[in-house]
Amino acid sequence: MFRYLIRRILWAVLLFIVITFVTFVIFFMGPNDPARAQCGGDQAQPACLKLVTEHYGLDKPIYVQYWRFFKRLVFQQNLGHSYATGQSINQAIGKAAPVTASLVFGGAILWMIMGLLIGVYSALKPRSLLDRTAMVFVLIGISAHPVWIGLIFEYLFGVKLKWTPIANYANFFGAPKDSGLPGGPWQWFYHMILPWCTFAILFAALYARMIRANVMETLNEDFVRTARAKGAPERRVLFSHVLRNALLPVVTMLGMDIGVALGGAIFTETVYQLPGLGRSLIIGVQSNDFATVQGVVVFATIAILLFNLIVDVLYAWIDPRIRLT
Amino acid sequence: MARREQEIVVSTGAGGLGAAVAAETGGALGEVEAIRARGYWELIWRRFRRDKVAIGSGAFIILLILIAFAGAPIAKHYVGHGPNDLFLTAPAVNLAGLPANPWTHVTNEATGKKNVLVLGAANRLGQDEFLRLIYGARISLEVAGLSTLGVMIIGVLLGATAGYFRGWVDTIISRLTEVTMAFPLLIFVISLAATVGPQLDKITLGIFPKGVLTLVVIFSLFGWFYPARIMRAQVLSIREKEYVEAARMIGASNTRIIRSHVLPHLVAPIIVYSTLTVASYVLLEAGLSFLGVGIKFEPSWGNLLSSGPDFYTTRPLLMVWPGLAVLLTTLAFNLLGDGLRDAFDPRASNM
Amino acid sequence: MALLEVKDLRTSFHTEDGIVGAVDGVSFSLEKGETLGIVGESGSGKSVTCLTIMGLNAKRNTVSSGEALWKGKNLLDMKPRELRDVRGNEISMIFQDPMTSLNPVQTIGNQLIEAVQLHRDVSQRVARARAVELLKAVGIPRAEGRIDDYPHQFSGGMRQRVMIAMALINDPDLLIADEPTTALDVTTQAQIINLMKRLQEDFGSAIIFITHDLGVVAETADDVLVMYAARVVEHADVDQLFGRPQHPYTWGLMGSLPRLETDLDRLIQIPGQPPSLLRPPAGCRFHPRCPHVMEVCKTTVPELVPTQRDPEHLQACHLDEETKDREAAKLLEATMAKAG
Amino acid sequence: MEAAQAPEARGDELLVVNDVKKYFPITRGIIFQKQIGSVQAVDGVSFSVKKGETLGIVGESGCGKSTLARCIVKLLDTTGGGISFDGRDITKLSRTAMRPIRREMTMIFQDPYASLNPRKRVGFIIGEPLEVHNLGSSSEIKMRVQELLEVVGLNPEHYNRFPHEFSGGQRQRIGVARALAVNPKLIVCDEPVSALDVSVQAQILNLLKDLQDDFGLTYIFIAHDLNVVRHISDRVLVMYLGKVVEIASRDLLYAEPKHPYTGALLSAVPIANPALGRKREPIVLEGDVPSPVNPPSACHFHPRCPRFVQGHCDVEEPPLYPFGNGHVAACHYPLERWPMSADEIRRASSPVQSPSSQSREELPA
Amino acid sequence: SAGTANHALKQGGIWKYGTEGASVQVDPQLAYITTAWWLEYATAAKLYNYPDKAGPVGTKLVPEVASKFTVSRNGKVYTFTLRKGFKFSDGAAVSAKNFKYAIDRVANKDLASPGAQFITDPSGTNIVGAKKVNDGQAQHVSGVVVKGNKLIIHLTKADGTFMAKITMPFFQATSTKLPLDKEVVTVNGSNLPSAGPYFYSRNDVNQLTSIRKNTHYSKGPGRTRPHNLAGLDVFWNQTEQTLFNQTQANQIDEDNTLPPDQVQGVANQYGKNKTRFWAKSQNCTGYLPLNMSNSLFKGNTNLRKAINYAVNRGPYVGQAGPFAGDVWTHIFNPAVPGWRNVTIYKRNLTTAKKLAKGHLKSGKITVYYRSSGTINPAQAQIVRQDLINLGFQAGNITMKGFSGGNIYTAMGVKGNDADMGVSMGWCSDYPDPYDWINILLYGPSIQADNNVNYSYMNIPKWNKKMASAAKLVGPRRLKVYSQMDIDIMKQVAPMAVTRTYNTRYLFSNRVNPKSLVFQGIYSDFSIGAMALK
Ligand SMILES: Nc1ncnc2c1ncn2[C@@H]1O[C@H](COP(=O)(O)OP(=O)(O)OP(=O)(O)O)[C@@H](O)[C@H]1O
Ligand SMILES: Nc1ncnc2c1ncn2[C@@H]1O[C@H](COP(=O)(O)OP(=O)(O)OP(=O)(O)O)[C@@H](O)[C@H]1O
Ligand SMILES: [Mg+2]
Ligand SMILES: [Mg+2]
Repeated sequence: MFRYLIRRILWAVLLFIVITFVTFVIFFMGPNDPARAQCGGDQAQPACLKLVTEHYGLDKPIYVQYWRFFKRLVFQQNLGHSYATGQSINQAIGKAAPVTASLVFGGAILWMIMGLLIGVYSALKPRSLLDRTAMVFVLIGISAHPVWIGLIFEYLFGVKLKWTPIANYANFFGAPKDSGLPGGPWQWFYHMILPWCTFAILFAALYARMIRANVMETLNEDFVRTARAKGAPERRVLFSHVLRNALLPVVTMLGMDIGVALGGAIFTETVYQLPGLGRSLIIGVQSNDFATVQGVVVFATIAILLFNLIVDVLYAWIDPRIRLT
Repeated sequence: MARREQEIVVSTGAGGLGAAVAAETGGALGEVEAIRARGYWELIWRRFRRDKVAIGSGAFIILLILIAFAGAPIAKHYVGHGPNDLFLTAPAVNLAGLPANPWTHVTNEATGKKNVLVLGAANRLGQDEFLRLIYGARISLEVAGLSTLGVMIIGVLLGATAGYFRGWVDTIISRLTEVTMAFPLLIFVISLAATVGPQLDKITLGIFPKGVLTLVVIFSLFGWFYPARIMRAQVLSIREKEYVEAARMIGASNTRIIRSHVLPHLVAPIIVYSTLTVASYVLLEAGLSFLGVGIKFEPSWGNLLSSGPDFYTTRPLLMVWPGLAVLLTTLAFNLLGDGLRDAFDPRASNM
Repeated sequence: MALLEVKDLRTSFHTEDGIVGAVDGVSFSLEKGETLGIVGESGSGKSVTCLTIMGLNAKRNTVSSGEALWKGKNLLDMKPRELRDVRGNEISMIFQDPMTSLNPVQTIGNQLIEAVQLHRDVSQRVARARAVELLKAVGIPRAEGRIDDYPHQFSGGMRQRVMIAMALINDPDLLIADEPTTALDVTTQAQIINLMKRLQEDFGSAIIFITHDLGVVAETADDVLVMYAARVVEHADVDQLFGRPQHPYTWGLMGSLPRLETDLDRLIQIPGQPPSLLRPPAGCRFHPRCPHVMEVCKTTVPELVPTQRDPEHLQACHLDEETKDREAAKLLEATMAKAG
Repeated sequence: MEAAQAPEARGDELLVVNDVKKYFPITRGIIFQKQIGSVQAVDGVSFSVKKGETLGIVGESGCGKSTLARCIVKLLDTTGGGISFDGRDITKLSRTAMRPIRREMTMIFQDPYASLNPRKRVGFIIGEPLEVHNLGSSSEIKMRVQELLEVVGLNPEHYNRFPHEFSGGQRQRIGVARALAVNPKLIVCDEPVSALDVSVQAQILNLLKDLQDDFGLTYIFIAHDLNVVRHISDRVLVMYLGKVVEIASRDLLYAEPKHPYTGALLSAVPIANPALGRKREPIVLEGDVPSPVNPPSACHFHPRCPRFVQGHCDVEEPPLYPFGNGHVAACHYPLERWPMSADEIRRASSPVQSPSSQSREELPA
Repeated sequence: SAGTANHALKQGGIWKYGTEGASVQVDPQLAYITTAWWLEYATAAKLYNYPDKAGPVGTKLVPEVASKFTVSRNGKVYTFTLRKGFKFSDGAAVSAKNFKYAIDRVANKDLASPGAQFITDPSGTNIVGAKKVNDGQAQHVSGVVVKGNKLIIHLTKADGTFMAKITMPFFQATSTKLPLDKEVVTVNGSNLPSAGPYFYSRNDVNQLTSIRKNTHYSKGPGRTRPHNLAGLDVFWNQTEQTLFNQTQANQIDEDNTLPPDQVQGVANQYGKNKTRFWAKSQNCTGYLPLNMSNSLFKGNTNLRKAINYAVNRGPYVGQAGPFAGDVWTHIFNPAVPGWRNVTIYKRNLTTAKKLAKGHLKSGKITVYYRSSGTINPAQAQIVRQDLINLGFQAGNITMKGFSGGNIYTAMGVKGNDADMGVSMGWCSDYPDPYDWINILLYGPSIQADNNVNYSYMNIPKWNKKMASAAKLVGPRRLKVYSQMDIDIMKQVAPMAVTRTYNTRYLFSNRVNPKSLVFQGIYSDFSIGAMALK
């Protein structure tokens, strides 16, 4: 177990280096001039550009720049400063991450609940009306574009019906004092409902489908028959024998999907203007703020690697057959 | 193992079992009943044919392809202007800067003729929403189709190689797969499309609209790991099948084994997976174009979708059309994929 | 009153390709402490018969009819609750594949304890003690320690022992063993059969022993039911069956068996394959493969009737008894030359 | 381990297997795989097969039977030891050099479902060996295939069908036809009837016997059913955990097993005769077959052996002691006669004489 | 007058302003974006300042912290005499030190202030010793000397724009609490004191920035600026649609990123520049630079003029919706001192084609455009259509997209392959025509890269004219430049000017429209003057 962890961490470090380096290279392949952002954007003047370029060492060879970046990251856990706003990236990410986390984890809970309910119910009653309706939902969920779903929701529930806010984030722990911004758990929840739904639909559909298939397969397993032969009532069969086994692959999937989900959050954050990582990324990309882009990539990579590690360990914990060696 | 395969036989349909029984009675008891042997593909076709939804989806896709590649030029000819043509003046764009509503008659500046905007104008340039929708279909299909092709070629080659040869080849390819997998995909694709995109946009090979190949390259580079994993697993399991051993036992060369015993078994998963992949790339293209890092200038569903919010409350239909187009296309590919999977692997349909 | 009395049991599955009549008019009865062996080829309906009795067939596409009287009450009519009280308590079952019959994510102990607590209102401690006791009884070394192991930590033979322990943990009156040794090696099979014999003496349960191994039946069963294509073709006391088999299919089975104790240069094979249950042959289902086929066999279904000599010996064949006796004697001479 | 020499084939010996070992490495590592152990699936097996005879191999699941079979037909490369076929050492042959030999040595597989490519027509499957070895034009091949179909009891008109249209027994016939296609001298049958029902099993066994008579084939017949092995074999080899524990002619082995393991196996077989069966007194072995990853020391059987003598069996590996008439068994305390009661067996008698007095060449007969 | 009106205005209240934009830097020496300066003008106390007044009055410098200044005869030494009574929001008194500190910070190497370019320009404003500090060789700018209440600044050469430059917010009185070489980003309470009527009380990047009344800003000499509001909150990164809805619902007081499709509606409802809907010009001009160093436009005045006649400016501006700006055809927009209201090129395809005929050279043209958003690509499409109308073959037009501000970088590289650029523009840094004519079109300043003379105009005759105009002062300066603007566009046409920019505002009904004073210098409503109802 311990050795396994060590090896996994080493591998994660290697992956991390590769990914950050590739990000670096890709950014330098583009005709970007990060200095410009610092010099007032469109009307940047030569003197300023030169100054900033030298200041950030943007004229140095790429590996030197990478090494500088890497050193700073490892030894100071410092991602540097935004070229556009001058804000420390650590701080920027510290602000954006909770938003994305709210979205992703809240969404994940929602999609797991939906996926479980729909998946299990339709597996228990295959070909019933409910099952068929659920599968139509699943197909639409898989096929409709999240952006579109978002826009439609926004239009319907926000603009037309005025049930929910149509954008923005409310801080869970309360808004800044006398800022007049919405804040607090209830506002947080209220602001996140539409984003969660939008974000969760695709995955809810995918998971409902997968859970349905898993449950159906597990229902056919011999050990389920054994449980029934023991005289266990259906509820018990379902909860203590079927579900746990059927959900094992779901855990693995969760690990693999977190990366995809982080990506998907970009769309939701864009549609609902949530100040999360995805929006930081898009703003960074649009304003050539490489430092921010790199920061988001680094953070996302770490988050994904970490999450996967957790999932692996979790998996070994809930599935006694797996030995981490 | 035997059991699983056996179940297939049972459910291959009346034809298969009937033939088996007939064959048996014929073989062992002398009489030969003339039942035509059905090929693998024929059986699949028979199963597929029963699936009305999948057939419908297939028909829809064919129709879509026809519309996109043949219908679009015809439509263009018929309405007298192109998808990129501008109608900068009223009534295509009214004084308040709003695009025209469906069925608006406009005058074509170049020809002086009266044209009609069937679904209205798409934006403040007064471009024809209808034409852009059907030309957008072409781009969507091209991006999705070519990316799928790219992804499948890389994925199948690498995956099959890793699975078949194993050893260090497998180790290297598997590590590569894991590295690719660990990339935060969308985040990366967005940065990539924004940075190297503009340079790649120039490459069109003369036939593709600008930006199509950019997306294809980016999608292929980062999407191959999934089919590679599937194919590797497939080949690994096929490789262990006794019929492959049997072929090796009789001295067949690697090429021969791959050609006649491995590849034919990959066709089904490749087809099924490709269909589903096409669907996901239609979505991805629309998403990237929506974010402004995909296709520019040329009509694309994502572009159309992204101008939706500009006219949120005033022209909500502009949001509906491209959304529906994406939904229907993706749905059709997904349904077709499901249908194909059921046809290829009847066990799935028994669920 | 018989412990279990099955009358004209029928089960069919509605599949895409049509209706599969997996069990077609099976009747038998079983007394306390008796062992009934059921033999037959793969797919002849042995498992489905038992699953139907236990009410364990998938509900969706299954239609069953007939009666299975358990202590006088029809199991097929029972409400789910009543049935659950019988299952695992009065009747328990072990399955063919020990590798998949245990829940892989629960400890052996939990699964055994569950079996106890489902039927007995006892504390965890008591249930656990009972589980350990049973594990010891089925010969698991260091049972106290191993009770907390997971199934994957056990070998196939051990798992089958666990399954047996689980089946016996509530002192059932009937134990249905569906090919409990097929997946095991000879030596392990011997261990398991020995164990079952011993446990039957200790616990006194009746046993239905499904197998396609005639040897196993010969050694374990009191009564034998031979099934072919969803029907019973012969039902007799084990000595009767092996001593004077009355059905051509039974002869075929016996003849095609290579034996340790006899030298046969060529096996007596049954030509052809078992029929599909989707479209079974008319008349006697065995007729397409039967070397003694007559015209009547192709049209009329032979009933399961007692032989003249022995009312307990039931068989379903149109042949006259002399021919059968002659053929049986011939067969025995060829296959059991050295017997006795 | 001394370098294995290619054993001299003596006279009528078609196949000589000398001290063959096959270890599967167990590797670990995320980037670079390093070996941390091995599965000793076959661990020094020696025997020979004469032309025209059938050698049966029995043993419990996982004891290395299939691995051995695969080594013989060179589907696997051996880790050590030599295999000589028809006088040629095939262990070191390259793929191309091996090709001609592949015509003389084929294999029938256990699983009639998995061993036929479901996408290929029967004609292709049976004709493939001929095609690979360029044995004739396509029409000649077709004729030959139809001939073969007839030989194995199928209808020549089934030429164009797919495997899924056949039942298990018929599929196994197709497998047999494929093995026969190139007119081999040796056919290795790896549990060809295990997956079949008794009635069908009998058909295949009869077919194999008939073919042997007609074509003078040599078989290595692997099975775990002792009844079947007895029925078909001339000589029988018993394996336990990667090693040979006993080799003898069929009659000798079944009448007078020497190794306690063979005895246990024999006694465990249920007898389809109630009168005899009830009297049967099996020697019940304790526990299960140990893992081949770290097999027990010396005699691999010692932890389960009723005749185990501490300080001897777990220290000194028993060689294959000869018992005359080519009967050899790897046991220090062999059974004296058969059947023996369980009590008798448990009382180990005096050990056989030290192996040093035996010259190695004389061992397998 | 505005002064008397102020008395009638309500005091107090927090003004809520929401914007789609990302947040801006608040450190006085780093803030450089229009919005940032809007806030700086409310918080800063400068030596001289522009009053919070609309129209030409607002462009006249008046003394603020300095009571007067003198210039040495050679024009190289400026001496400011400082007033007493200015206090930072933390209570500290403002002295000459604080102005010196501002210059030290601007010049500081590590702080990398964009203001440094304005005091280290060898050909323009160059404070003695500033370069040294900027190169990291010194901490303090030697040319800035504090003597009692006097601030003495030494320049390396005389400079007519010095007063305009030193009035930029970079050079405001800066508290020495601010670290010399570190940017202040997050503000929470009092770590960014300032001496103007307001100070920054909070800055959460990309979320909320607040300014509040500087309680130490009491009336006195130089301290006459209005400050009605108790404070102002800026909510960053909002959506168009929400902002619009919230402003309509009076939850937000000011929204200047209106959804384009809503503009006409509110204009119809409230009228323009009357109550709640306002459209005000920014000090920016939009143009298409025509690269005079590449073969197509080199010495090709006819084609350059033809382009000017061909561009369909109406829809080009209209892409941003109604009231987004006006069609414009010369460089000086209405906020540039000395601008004139003339139309030089009226769209005329026939004239354009006539002019272009025979001057298309190879017939190939490369156009750089901005690819972000929907408006810029749409404008590129319009220009492309215009080129086609002019006679270029569609296949010969190469369009190259650039995201963000990259187009400026690309166009700024000498020898780039662009023939023209689309959606480009220039906004004034300081209200002087020099910032337009000389900066944008002066040939000798062309260097290898980072050019802003995107037209690469380098005509000796005009270079000379520009150089001499730069030396002029007073009304004559404006007159000469004003004429030069027209002449260049008529005779050289180095660019096709397309438009001016308007900001479209929607205010809540809490806002007192009488208090809206549009300050031309920073092209926005003066925060000081603003008041609620
Ligand atoms: N759920 C089901 N749906 C359809 N057909 C079924 C189902 N379960 C069993 N069958 C069919 O019913 C027949 C009898 O099956 P059963 O399992 O009873 O055979 P068996 O005698 O137990 O065979 P084996 O020796 O292989 O276990 C077979 O033909 C089988 O294919
Ligand atoms: N490719 C392989 N890699 C690692 N271990 C293997 C491999 N193939 C076989 N083994 C191991 O080698 C041992 C012998 O396997 P083998 O298949 O030869 O047994 P067998 O006697 O044929 O068993 P069975 O009767 O079940 O077919 C087993 O423990 C098996 O797990
Ligand atoms: Mg069964
Ligand atoms: Mg094997």
